Amino acid sequence: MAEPLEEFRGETRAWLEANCPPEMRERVLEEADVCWGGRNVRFKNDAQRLWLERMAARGWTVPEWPKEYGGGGLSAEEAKVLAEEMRRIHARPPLSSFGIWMLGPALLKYGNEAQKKEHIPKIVRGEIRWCQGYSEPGAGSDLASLKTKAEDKGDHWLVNGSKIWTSYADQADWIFCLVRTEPDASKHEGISFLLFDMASEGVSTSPIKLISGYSPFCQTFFDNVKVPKENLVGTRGKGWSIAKYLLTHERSSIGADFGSGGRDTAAQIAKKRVGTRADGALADEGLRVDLARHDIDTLCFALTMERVKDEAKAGQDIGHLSSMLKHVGSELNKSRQELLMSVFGSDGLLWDGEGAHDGDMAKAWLRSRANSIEGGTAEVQLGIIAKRVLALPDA
Amino acid sequence: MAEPLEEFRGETRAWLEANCPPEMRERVLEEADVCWGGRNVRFKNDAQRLWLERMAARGWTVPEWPKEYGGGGLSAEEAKVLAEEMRRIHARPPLSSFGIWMLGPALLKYGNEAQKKEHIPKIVRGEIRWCQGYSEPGAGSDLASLKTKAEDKGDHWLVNGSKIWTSYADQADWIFCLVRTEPDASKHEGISFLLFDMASEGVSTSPIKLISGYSPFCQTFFDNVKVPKENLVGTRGKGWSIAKYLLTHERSSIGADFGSGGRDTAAQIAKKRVGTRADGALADEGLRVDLARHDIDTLCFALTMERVKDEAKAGQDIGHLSSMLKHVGSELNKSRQELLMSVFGSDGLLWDGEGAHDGDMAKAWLRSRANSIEGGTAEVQLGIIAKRVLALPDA
Amino acid sequence: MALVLNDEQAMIREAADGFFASEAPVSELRRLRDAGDTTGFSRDLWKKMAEMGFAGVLVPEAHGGSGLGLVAANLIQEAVGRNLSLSPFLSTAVLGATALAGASEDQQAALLPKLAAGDLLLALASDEASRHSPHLIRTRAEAAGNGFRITGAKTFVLDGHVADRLIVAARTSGEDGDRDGITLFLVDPKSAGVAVKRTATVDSRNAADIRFDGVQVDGADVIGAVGEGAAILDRVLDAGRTCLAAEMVGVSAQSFSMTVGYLKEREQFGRKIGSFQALQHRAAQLYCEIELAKSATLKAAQALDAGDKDAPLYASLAKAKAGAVVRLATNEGVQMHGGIGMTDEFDIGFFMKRARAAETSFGDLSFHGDRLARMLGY
Amino acid sequence: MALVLNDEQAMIREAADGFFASEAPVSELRRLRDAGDTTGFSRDLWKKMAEMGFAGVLVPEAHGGSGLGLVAANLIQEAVGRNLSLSPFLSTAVLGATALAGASEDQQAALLPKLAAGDLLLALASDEASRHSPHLIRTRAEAAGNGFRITGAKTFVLDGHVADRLIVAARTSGEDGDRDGITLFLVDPKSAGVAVKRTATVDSRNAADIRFDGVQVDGADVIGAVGEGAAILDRVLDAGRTCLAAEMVGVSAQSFSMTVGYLKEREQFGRKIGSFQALQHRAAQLYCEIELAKSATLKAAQALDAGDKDAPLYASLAKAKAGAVVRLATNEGVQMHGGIGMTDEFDIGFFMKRARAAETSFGDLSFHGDRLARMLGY
Repeated sequence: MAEPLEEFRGETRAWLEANCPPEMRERVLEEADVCWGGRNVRFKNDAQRLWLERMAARGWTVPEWPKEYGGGGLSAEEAKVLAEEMRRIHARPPLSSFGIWMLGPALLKYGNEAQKKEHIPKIVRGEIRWCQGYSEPGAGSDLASLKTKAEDKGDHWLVNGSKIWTSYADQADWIFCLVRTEPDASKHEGISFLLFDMASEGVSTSPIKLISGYSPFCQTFFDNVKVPKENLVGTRGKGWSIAKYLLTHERSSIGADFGSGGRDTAAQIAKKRVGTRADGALADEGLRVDLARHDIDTLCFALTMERVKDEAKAGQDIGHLSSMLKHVGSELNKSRQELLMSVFGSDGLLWDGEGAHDGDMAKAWLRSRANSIEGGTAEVQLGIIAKRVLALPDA
Repeated sequence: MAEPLEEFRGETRAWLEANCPPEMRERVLEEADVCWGGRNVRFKNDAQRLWLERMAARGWTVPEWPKEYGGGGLSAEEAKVLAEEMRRIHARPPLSSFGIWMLGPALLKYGNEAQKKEHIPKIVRGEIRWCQGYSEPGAGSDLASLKTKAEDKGDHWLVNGSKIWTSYADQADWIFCLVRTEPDASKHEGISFLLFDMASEGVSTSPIKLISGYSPFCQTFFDNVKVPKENLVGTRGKGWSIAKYLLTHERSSIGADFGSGGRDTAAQIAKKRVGTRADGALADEGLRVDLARHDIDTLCFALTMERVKDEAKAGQDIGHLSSMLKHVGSELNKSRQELLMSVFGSDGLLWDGEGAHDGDMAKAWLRSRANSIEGGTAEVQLGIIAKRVLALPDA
Repeated sequence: MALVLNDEQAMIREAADGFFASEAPVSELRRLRDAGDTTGFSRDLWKKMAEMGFAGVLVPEAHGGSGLGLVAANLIQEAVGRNLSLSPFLSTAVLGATALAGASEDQQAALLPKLAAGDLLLALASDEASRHSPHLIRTRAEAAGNGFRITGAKTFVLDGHVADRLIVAARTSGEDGDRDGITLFLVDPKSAGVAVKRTATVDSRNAADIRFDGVQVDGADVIGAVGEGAAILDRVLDAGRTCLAAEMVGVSAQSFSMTVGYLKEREQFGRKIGSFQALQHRAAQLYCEIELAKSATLKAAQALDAGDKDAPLYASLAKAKAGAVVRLATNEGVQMHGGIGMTDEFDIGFFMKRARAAETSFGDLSFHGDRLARMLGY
Repeated sequence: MALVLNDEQAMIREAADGFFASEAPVSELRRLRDAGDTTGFSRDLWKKMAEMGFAGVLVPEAHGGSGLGLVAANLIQEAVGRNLSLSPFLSTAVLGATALAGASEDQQAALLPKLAAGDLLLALASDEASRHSPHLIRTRAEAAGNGFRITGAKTFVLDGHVADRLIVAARTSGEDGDRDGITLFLVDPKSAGVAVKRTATVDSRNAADIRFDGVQVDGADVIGAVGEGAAILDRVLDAGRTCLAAEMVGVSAQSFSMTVGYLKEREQFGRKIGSFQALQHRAAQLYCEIELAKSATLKAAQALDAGDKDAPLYASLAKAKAGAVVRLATNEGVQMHGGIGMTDEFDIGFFMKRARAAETSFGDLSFHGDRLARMLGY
């Protein structure tokens, strides 16, 4: 059984060696190093473009998606081999995309054939950049209290309302969006899942400035936006189940980000900056103890990610674990950034000016504080675990 | 203004020097070193008896209680001087008693003249040992759900029911007890505060064995116990306010116990047992960091106790702080015992047999786990802070 | 290797769960304790465990064992944790058998079949300080006659009061804390000069303080090479730590399950207490922690079975994490049970007692945090 | 001494609260930041603070100050914390004035009246590493001419970019980490060989990296005795730590109050979120923590004012505890505000930024935990 896999590994290794440009094997250092695709894509360099084209041609931007829609059609084992081989040469992901992480899986599960044929190949090739329209001003964790409405006008939907926390909405081409199509239905009913072009008349965006100084999110306004009837995914009024499915997906992938290696651990960075005692131990005792305890949790989390993946491969149900992964992953990344701020001391406080690297350290720290808010707050995750996994009673 | 106080200090010091037996200046090592008084008091030695008699004669078992009921009649400043002078020579408290800690303050506030005259002098002299009948089986934190009832039989109350967690009920002479006198009233109404003799017909007790192996608590049963009508304290049906007053009192005094010095800190004990490195620092790094963080909280708590006392003296309202003191004090004592178990390592696990000191260390650790349950659980204290102090809304 | 159980392991798990739940549940621990038992377990149970193949789980089939490895031993120990079952499994089947894996063919042939049959109890006499410090060996073995003469004192020797053979770590050269110069010996506790004093522990188990006063042993009683015992000792300890981690996962999972059960059933203020959000969030947090400990424990056992060079790292990881988790799980268990959690009548206190003993044995969070940091290079 | 404010102190508290709330609220910090200000505060405000007697709070009345002491300085700094007010209070009124308390009568007469009048800004140039290590002084001052020549580099010199005089810790003898051999100098930043580079920090304040390249100073510019500067430096740092603790208490209390206010007002799932028990318990916990930090901070200031030998212990206690508390308070503040807490539009983020900067300055929990343990003898 191992043999065909080893053959695949050999081929993959050779192909990657031949096709992954050297520039794409270097660490991601700045935002421009990440390729998000889209109509207005601006590649940082030729290598980035080439790498996307080559990988997309094989469907390896989405290794496990079906071949008929442009995916790689790999088995889970093969996908793992590909990931391993990419890690081996430090190859960057060719494409980052909410289309890949979120919309794609939903379309594959809930979309009709026409929708899949229309949208998935463009996601695979990075031709359309998607954003997500879930949260609304004032709704917060109570996602289902959304008010944006889509009225049935016979030949089209008329969308009015506003979304918030739409990541990169100002740079996105299309949006997948939760709207209320049945205003009289109960809270979780009457929600539908709609796709539309951000270039449609009546769509406008306004970036939100965060405490980190970045503006990755927007508030997005819909003023009499006309959306073709066929752009509704799944059953009208049943969009909440798609949303839930996607949230679970988002949770695991957020967790996955934090679990992934490749970057220096906080302890490794500390050792370089703080130095060691004669016996090789980190010079700062309190920091060393805190780092060790953080590493214990980090290693346990990485092993848990591995275990969950292996359980999934072994056919076990892992749905109940997604909130746990999201929660623990978020807390660990926050704790990592807090520790790094301690390691850097006053250098970590620098905000701009020479030697401040634009306040990278402080900004990463501030950014991390959102980990336990976005994609379902820590409180929401703990509530899901308590109620759905532990079956604790409602009040 | 300082002068009369210094005069008082001089007299007190001289009197203590002359009257506190040398045996009563040694550290309390075992239960028999604590004098609880009562009808069946068995003094460990003559010194213990003498010390109680001499202190009681001056009313100094309860320094601040009014002289007319046998108390010491001291001002708060004088009482502080007395406490300081007793601490100076390591004098033991002459008497430990729920009468002093709990019933006395309630009687002084809510009792009628006859009740004060009857009961307080006996508390002062340690002639009657009291126990507290609050909790009931199954009630737990929901204290007011008590079911023990006292029926009005014209010339007496007829008490039926059961109490649990009555400390030393099997050794107590009298009980102060919450009973339901108005069965049809709402939950917090219809409760009365009753005193009766544990020797009354129909009273029986059964000790509860704890995980520490000790049995300081009993379950207490009342089977048609006849109680004289005049033994009801305060207004019939309004016993809940007395209970609340007493619980607040209990909370502060539980906090106070943990804040008091006199015993070695966990770090001092660790230094003796674990030893130090060449630079004088504790040999175990993780333990040292944990001990330092524990000491930070312990010192902050001791200073907070001091601040609260000083605020009270300065006439500020400190009622809102009692739950905080109870909660923090309980958690700190638990953390101290956890740390000591770590310091002692495998020696801390010994349970009985030679060198095990009857498992003192493990038993003290197990005992400490109750700190956040008795006298109102941690959850109850946090709830009180949230609702009464922070005024957060009800669900 | 995939971090999941294979089919064989899944079967062992099921067998162990069923066995201990029916043969050695918490009520059996209570019964032995209340009877004033001084052995620390039932010898009948141990025979049954031998028949199940549990005693010989780490003994090669060639020597009469089932040779299933540490993952299997972990599953057995996890079931032990869930039921607080008393047996010499850790001292004999794990520590003893792992030590004998480094022994000569003759020694193995003489001892392993008996061990697997449940007829030989072993105990590891290595710790000399109350806080675990594995290479702090002051007990000396000096060349004498055709062997050695051992003098020194050991503490907290698990099941040392009933062992048929002691595995003694003594120093044949070097200074107190050195890794080099430690030698392992098989010692008959009935030898002249051995004084065994039983000590009872909070978790109703037994250990021993053992003095060696010029105890004569033969050259043939050395396990492995003279002066190189630390390599074997470290492996024995890492196996023990991993199995203790598995046991702590079992203790955590069971006390968590009892606590969640109680939250669903107990009413206060007119509601199930499990509906109170603060308790819900704490329970959910604990759930996450237990999942983390599970992963580390399985990985450590797999790594030790595979002879992975990082196995010591994973053993420390598992012991550190499971220790922290079991403390949280049992403390929260008692706290959420409230007053009745403090009574001897309820079982939850037994779990807390065992949790502390397991956490303390072979290094606590401080010890393993330090060891892990060193192995990670800081 | 009673751990309560006396009447005079209570009045100062009220005055400070009123002053900063009206003259330098958070909106003023936002305004300065958005205007791209590079001074780090408003000079007008500083003049007003001088008129209020705040600038000279630690300057003796004989030199034109109010001489109210550190308890009073703490109350001012706590109000600063509640309002995130920008001013050179810490650098000049606390660190500068405390350093000058160890200066000669001539130095004091020349500088203190100007300081109290708000006409002289000072900055302490002592730290050389990004993690606080007060006696790690590599900057050398070598005898030259009728004075010294200073060479070295300092980092994170608060308000160093605008100071009229720098207080520089340099080594006149001894090794890098020695306590002995440190000497304090008054240096005019306009002197030849001084290079000041402004650095902006996350909390919209400013510090400087300062290089000294053979800077010539006069013997009369030494503060205190040559080689014995550490005693003064330690006192200056402890005063700074205590005032930072007070500021962090202010930051904690204000962000807690904003958060509790938000909990009472914000609705989700058809309820005020403050009615959710998990949030209630976390808020109650935070309330307890803030009370603990308050007590330690007041005690530290009293002890420093009284010249208590345990004052350094209490300074470390207050800095350590307030640092831990302000981190918790601001993190919980942002978390409980949810998404809007992450936006620049809301104030809570400003509190979190200042919290981290204050926690980092002059030693964090790790530094002070270690220092406290040493002072307690372990």
